[in-house]
Amino acid sequence: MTPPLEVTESTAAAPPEVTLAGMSKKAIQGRSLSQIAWLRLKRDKVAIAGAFVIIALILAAIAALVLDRVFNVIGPNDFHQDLIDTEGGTLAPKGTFGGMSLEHPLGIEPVNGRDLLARIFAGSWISLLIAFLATVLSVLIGTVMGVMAGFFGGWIDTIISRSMDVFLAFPLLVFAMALVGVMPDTVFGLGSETVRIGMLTFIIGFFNWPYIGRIVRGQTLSLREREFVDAARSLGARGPYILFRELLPNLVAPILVYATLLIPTNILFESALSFLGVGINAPTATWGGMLSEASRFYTMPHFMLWPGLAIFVTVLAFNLFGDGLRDALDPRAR
Amino acid sequence: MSIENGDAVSAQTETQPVEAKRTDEALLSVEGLTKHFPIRKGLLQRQVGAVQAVDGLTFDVKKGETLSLVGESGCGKTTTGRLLTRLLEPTAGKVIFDGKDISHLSVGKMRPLRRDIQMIFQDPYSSLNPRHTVGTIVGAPFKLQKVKTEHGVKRAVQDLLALVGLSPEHYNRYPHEFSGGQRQRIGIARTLALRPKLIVADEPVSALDVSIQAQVVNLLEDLQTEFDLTYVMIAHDLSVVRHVSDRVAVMYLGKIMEIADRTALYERPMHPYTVALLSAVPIPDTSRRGNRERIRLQGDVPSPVNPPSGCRFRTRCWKAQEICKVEEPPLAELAPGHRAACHFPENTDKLTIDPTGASHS
Amino acid sequence: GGNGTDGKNGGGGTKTPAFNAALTETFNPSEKKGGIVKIANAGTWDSLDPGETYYGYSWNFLRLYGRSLLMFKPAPGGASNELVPDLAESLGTPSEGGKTWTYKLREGIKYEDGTTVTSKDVKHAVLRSTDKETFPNGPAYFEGYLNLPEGYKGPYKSKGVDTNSAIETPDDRTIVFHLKQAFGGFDYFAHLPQTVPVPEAKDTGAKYREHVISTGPYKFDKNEIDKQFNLVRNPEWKPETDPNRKALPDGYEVTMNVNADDIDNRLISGDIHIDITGTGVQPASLSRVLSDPAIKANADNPTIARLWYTSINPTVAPLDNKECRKAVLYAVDRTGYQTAYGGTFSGGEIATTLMPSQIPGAEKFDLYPAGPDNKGDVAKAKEALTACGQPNGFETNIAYRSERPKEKAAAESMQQALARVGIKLTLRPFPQGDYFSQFAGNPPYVVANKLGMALNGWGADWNDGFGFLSQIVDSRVIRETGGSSNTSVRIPEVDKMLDEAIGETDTAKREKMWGAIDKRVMEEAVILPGVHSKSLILRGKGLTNVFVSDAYGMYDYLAMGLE
Amino acid sequence: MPATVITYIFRRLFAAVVLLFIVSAVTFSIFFVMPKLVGGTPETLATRYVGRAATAETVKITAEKLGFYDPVVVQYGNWVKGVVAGADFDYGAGVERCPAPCLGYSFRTKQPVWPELLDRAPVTMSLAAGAATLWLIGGVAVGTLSALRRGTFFDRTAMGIALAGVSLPIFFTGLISLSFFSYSLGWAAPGGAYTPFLENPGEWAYNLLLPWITLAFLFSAQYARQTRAGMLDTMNEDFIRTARAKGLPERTVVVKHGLRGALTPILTIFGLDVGLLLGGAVLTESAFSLQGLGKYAIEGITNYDLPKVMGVTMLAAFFVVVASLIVDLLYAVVDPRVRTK
Amino acid sequence: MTEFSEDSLDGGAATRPEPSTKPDAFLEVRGLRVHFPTDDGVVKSVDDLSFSVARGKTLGIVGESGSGKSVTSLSVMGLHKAGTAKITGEILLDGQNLVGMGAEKVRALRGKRMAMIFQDPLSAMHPFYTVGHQIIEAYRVHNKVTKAVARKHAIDMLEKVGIPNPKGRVDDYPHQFSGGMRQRAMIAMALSCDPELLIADEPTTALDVTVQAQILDLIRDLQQEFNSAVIIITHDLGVVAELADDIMVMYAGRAVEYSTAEDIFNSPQHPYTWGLLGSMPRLDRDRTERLLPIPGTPPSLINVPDGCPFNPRCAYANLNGDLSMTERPEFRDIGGDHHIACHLSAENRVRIWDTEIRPKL
Ligand SMILES: Nc1ncnc2c1ncn2[C@@H]1O[C@H](COP(=O)(O)OP(=O)(O)OP(=O)(O)O)[C@@H](O)[C@H]1O
Ligand SMILES: Nc1ncnc2c1ncn2[C@@H]1O[C@H](COP(=O)(O)OP(=O)(O)OP(=O)(O)O)[C@@H](O)[C@H]1O
Ligand SMILES: [Mg+2]
Ligand SMILES: [Mg+2]
Ligand code: NI
Repeated sequence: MTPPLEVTESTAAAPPEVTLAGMSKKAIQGRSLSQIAWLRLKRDKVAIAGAFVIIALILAAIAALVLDRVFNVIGPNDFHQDLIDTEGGTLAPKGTFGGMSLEHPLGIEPVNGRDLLARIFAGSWISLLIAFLATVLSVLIGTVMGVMAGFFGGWIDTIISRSMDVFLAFPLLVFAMALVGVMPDTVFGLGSETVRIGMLTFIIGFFNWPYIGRIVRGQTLSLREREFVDAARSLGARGPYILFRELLPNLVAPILVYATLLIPTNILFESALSFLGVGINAPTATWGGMLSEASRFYTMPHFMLWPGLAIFVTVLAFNLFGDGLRDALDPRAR
Repeated sequence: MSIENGDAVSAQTETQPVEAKRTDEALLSVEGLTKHFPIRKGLLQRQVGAVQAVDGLTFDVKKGETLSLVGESGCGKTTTGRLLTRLLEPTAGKVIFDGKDISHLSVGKMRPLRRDIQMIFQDPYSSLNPRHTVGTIVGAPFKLQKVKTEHGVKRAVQDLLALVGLSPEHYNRYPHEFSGGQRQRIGIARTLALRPKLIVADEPVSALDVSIQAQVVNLLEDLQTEFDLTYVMIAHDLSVVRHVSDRVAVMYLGKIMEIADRTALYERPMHPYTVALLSAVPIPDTSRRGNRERIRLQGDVPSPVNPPSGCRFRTRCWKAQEICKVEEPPLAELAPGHRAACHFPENTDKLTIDPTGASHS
Repeated sequence: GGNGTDGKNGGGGTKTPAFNAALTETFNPSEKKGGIVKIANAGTWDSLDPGETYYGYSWNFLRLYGRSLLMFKPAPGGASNELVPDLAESLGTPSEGGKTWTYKLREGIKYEDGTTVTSKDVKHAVLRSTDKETFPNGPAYFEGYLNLPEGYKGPYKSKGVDTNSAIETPDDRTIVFHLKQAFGGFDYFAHLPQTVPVPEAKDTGAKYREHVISTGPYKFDKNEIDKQFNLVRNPEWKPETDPNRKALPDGYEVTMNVNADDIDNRLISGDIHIDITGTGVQPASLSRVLSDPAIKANADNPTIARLWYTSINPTVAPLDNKECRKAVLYAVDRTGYQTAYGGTFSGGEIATTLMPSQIPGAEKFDLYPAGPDNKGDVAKAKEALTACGQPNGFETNIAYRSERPKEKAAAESMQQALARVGIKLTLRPFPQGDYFSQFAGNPPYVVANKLGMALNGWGADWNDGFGFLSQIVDSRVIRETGGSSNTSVRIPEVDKMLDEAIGETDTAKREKMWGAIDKRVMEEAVILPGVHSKSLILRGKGLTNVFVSDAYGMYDYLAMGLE
Repeated sequence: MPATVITYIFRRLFAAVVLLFIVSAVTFSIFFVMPKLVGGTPETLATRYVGRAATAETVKITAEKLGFYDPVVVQYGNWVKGVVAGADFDYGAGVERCPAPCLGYSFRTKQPVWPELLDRAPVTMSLAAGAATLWLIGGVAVGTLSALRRGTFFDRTAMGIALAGVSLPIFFTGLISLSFFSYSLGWAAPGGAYTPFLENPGEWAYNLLLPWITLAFLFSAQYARQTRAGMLDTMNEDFIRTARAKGLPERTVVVKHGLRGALTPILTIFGLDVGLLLGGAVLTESAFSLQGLGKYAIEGITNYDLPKVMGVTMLAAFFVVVASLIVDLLYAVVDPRVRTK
Repeated sequence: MTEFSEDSLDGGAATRPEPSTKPDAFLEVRGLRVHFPTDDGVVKSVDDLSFSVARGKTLGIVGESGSGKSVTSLSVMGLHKAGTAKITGEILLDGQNLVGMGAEKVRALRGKRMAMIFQDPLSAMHPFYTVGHQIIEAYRVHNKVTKAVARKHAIDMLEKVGIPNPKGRVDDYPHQFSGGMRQRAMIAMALSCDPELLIADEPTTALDVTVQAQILDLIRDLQQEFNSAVIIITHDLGVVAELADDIMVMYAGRAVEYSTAEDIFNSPQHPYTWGLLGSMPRLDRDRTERLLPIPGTPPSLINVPDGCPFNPRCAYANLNGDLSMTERPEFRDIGGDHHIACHLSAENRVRIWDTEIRPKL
């Protein structure tokens, strides 16, 4: 019998279709798509800068928690009313630029004189935590719904798609406000802050899922038509195998990208809710809440500048990173 | 070499009556196979029509032979392939594999049979999951069918890779690192893992360059010999089909127009459609330019949603007459082992005409 | 500025702008007629219907288009607390020891459509206001005190029911009120807008607010509810029937739902004349007003008969122990509290008693001195805590209305101050709509959720001990289903003292009794008084006859004219 | 053809009605079922709508009048009945007919909701229309230029600004710009200023200029990004190569062939955005104190004025539905493949 | 309408001069290099390519996928995006060098003097404009005529390319046309300004054989009518055999063999051409046992192998010592206007072709 091999060794070492500069082509065994994406991402300076800011933020948020609890630095809720102009009655910080000083680098709040820097830091973890958790929730619901709709099709698809329409037709913010207003404040003996965070997470996360759901559904629909799904079926694979082993790994990239881009949206959503007065309870600092308070003192713009900047930088960092990630995972998308 | 076996089978074909084979030798036997895709509309998803993708196919595939399905785009080749592998459930008709009617088997009942029927896909890019390593892809059949291998799955996969001409080191690589031809080999390795009896190959080489195409065609032939495989080969390139098949079925708009032994079909095509198809194939020979007798079909294939009445080919057939409109010609055996569905078949006088229009060299 | 050299003029007053120039005197007195006064409201009226409205500024303003039996005198400062006859010829004549009150209407008073006002219209107006299905928001004094037939549901539902047991109209100008029990202060009831006559034929129930039939010098022209309305002169109003109103401007233009900060800016720029709610400038404008002498010279800083306080709930352990409550009172930072509400100018004066000084009978005392700087007496608080058996402090919750930044700030301040003695407060905001009904004012909820404290505020309907105290210290107004303003005062002795005071017809004696009640409640340490409210209000450019009415705690809207 | 279009529209409208039903039911249950779960009773609900001096009796009759003793389903049924068939409102001295679509009467002001919505809608519409025009023009222009000059300084700067724009909360930009341009510099109208268009178009535009620009900045950032991405995709299409191969001038290629293709997906987003915005630009309206539908919704929520909230939610959902219907119809106009399928 | 040039009908294979100095060449490409600098390195898509086409003649370019066929044609049309491609060499269109010519000037030539049809007619036509509109547009850029005149012309063109009922179909959108009709419409659009050079880049790859035959006939007929120079790009040797006068075989961005069609099919001289011929099953010959594929896959254009780019896949590379591995073979004339780039000696080539290759085909 003739050996079925008409292939010489040169075929075996055929160059990968995706080649990268400076990479020896044979050096890496089995470079997966994610590894390639990572290599691409590493070269995207802006995205990496975004990632660094995000990491710094997370560290700062953790530091804020630890410092607040462990070390006795200026607390985010400590009053400094001695620095407030109470005699003149204006209740503005004494001194220029909102009471900026070495001790209070970003100045202090009017009325009670709380340190803005400390509050910005303290606010970071709430913002990030809620945004992260809400994103996780949206992604979970969105993925499950999207995959179900896309994979099963038929009436399941119809129902899920219609319910996504319903969600999209709701004036979300109004709805979220209404919900926050009527939701109980304490549940299962949990403290009000925990409940509040949970509730905000739920509301933000719950209302954002249709967006990711649509994307996942679309992706699933197109993946479902790929022949490798048929290949698996022709090998006798069951539904769950196809779903989890064949489809999901391919959905990870778009989901990841969308999640990174959803986080900034959720940060904005949380701050919007706080701004509208339905966020986390006082005195816990949140950026949106600080902005909302600052809006009452618009004559002292420095007061709204810092939380506004904090939101901006965070959101920007996530957006930059998300953009970079998308480009890295799907270089064609841009 | 490999082809003797096939020739032997086709030689048999010519000497034995069809009925006899159907009972004892057919590995796969298809009767009145039909698939209509419903077209639904509106809120209530009412069915307003159907794409008659495949309409009443009847044929047998004998053990060890290669049967090819050819036809223009949209004539239902892929659908047939998917029906045979039961990726689709037929609307009507029967698929009998190895004596067992699998037409309406449930997914669970079908699972053990999947070892015996495998499929090679057309698109080497979409048929491999980009997130899986070659090892995972080729190992999937073992996993899915819970097959124990002697030296472990990895070893088995590496053997398969070697078999299809890939290096066993490729085990941990991802599909995107391979060229189209190599991917197709990976797909073939996966197909072979369970040592199937029947392989349905849906345009296995259409997406490949000529040079690679030849490699894969040779590989498929070699494997057929080695493992005693039976192929149902779907293709539209008539030259390739002639090279690989023992018997050929020509499809048009969901129906078989003509089915015959390779030589018979290429040398004495009976159905006008087959004649036209053959004469449309460009020949890489400049000397034949101009002196080749061509039959040029006019227009396009009608929609399978409402195919023409009577003979489906009549709208483009130069021989069509009133009867073709009214009466559907049966797929009749006009010569031993040679069936055609035409009211006015060609080459019935057994005159040998070179379909390429040139004198025989 | 303005160079106001004319000095004093006519009724006394100044033309020189100065801080608090309109507090006790008329600023810029003038008799000049004409002009349109432009008014802005950051929110909306509760109702323009005299039978239902319950906002102070609305009562103040309503006198422009409606005449009740009596009214507060349009005069600067304390003089405004005097009730003077308006629709009636004189103050009420009590009989049966204060159980029956008789008023006689002036002659020649007509509606805007020219028909004459009769006592029947006043009766109808009062009766309709008791229909709480139609007018759920209005004051409920009349149905509480009038001797109405059992099950009476107002003139719409109980048509044809004989109501003479409550109100009699022996002739077209006489109206006699019959009470269930003696009530010495009935004249205060008679001043309520609910006695502004409503012609039965023109009464459209809940829709009457869209077009109130005027008896005053102005009538409605265009009225878009919650958006804007205009008042124009009412030709049927005759100055000779009305000694109290000058009716100087030609009309009023009122816009609602204007951004509050914007109102301040427009007031300063002269775009509008009056911020009608009279609650003072926004925090953002505070520094601008106080640091710019020119602007400050056009501002007044009146005290309002309102107390911002914190209820300390004796139903929630360990605050059921008086010593623990005392600890709270000692520990609180009063300046901080004051600052939270807006500081000395726009917040108010630090309160140590319930009743503000405007209320006759109010006494000044301080049972829980907070140290020299008013920042709390930590030592005393700790002492009290020890006495209470909680030397290391305790944990409890404090409720406030989430929509109110000042209450939030006060709660935060309390949290900081009490932390000094180990009392750990958790802030619990609640939506104001349900604040009393479901949360802070709902006793079972308070207990179940350990709402040890709740921020609260109270302003009297009118400056009198009854008006101020009855709703916040009477334990009998507490409903187990929630909804009352009193959330913490449950002292049987106080209830008794209240009953005695109400029955007392001797004004001087009565006023003394209110003071005693105040003290008794403070002794129990169930209320932590915060501030007696003040507001920093701006005089619009070009207004004449501007003065603060103590009765309303804001500018009097009746006397103003335009230059 | 028109017949199928009409049936299509009817089908869509029917779907829209179903959708609106669901939206209303959910909103309704949020206001009635949720409070009950937290322990609310008809009386506590009613306490929201009575004055501070209300007696228990008053609370009871109010609860009765507002129908809080009925099961939620009945209450919802009544509401739906009102919308479909109109309702009667007892205003004490008589009964008034509230014709369909009767979205009920405000619990608080006793005013019918529908006319109030009609009254508020122009503000929001003005806001949306102006901002949408600005952002569509600005965003698409910048996006297109960026795509054509991919990688240049202009592209980088524009996309940088766009990314910044996407990352800025509207209430922040709104407040800052208000504080700066209006209060400090006095160039723009103060918050809350609104003049109806018909009254004085100049003033209308002047008053809305700042909200328009702020809102448009946020959106145009997004649209610039979308347009750029779309343009880059489209300019890689085969048909662009064909257009060039025909020798068309580059401008024609870009505008007629490129933009035309790239803008279709933008249409979808645009429709949804405008639809959502028409239902009330909650944040913008509250940052600029505009008395539009968004503010109305907030008022409704803070006052627990359910009919208001229901009304505005319905209207908002309606706008979204109509916008998406219009987008779909427009699609058929723009894309012949949809039309002639 | 049709321009006849005096040199249209002569110029047989025998008297063919150097490709780079052909006097009657309408298009002459000399030393064309198209390089794409990318993140991964410079893609040398076309490297030192020279060819020419005369009016009335057809040049076929064949080669595997990625060999630089399309890049070449796009360079001629000036369709590479400014900045992305580095183009050097000369492209002489009727004597004018297009390389380095102003973009606007090239644009004016595009569509008018040279036109192109593409592989996938569906995606190559704008989905939002009617077929007529797109033809009218093409006509009106270069001809100052009214819309009505242009429309008339469009209908004429559609008629000429064999669209039935052109008056009715002119207002249809591309998606309403079948694949074959779309390609006809594309051709109509390309020919609307009587271009002197027509480049057809895989015009039939997406089509069925029957339709392909129609289109090839159409191109041939139209060329005769318009007397234009035609370049037909394909990887199907059959297609070029039908149409081309000359054939250039490309490999890895270079020409490896260039001669008349007859020579290419009858006495091919380059191992790669042999490989292509051997890979193809042919209908006009007896069925072979086995195809003779080229082993391996085409090289990456970033790292083109040293020496002869084909050496890793060439069975005869070792016949010259390591010459094939080290030295790039020159593209030279081996007589009879037959050019190849190969180190094999003449006798070796003849021997191998005659003894090893030809008998197996
Ligand atoms: N899932 C489906 N739903 C509806 N119609 C379908 C479906 N699958 C195939 N068809 C239709 O059935 C007909 C036959 O399709 P099929 O894919 O079998 O053709 P084919 O011969 O394989 O064509 P090609 O050569 O293009 O692959 C076509 O008209 C196709 O549009
Ligand atoms: N814009 C570009 N940037 C980088 N590389 C390119 C670009 N365009 C083409 N190439 C590369 O140039 C090489 C030649 O491509 P070309 O499209 O000419 O091949 P082809 O011969 O037409 O192949 P096919 O038969 O598949 O159409 C390919 O490797 C391709 O990847
Ligand atoms: Mg197929
Ligand atoms: Mg190509
Ligand atoms: Ni063999």
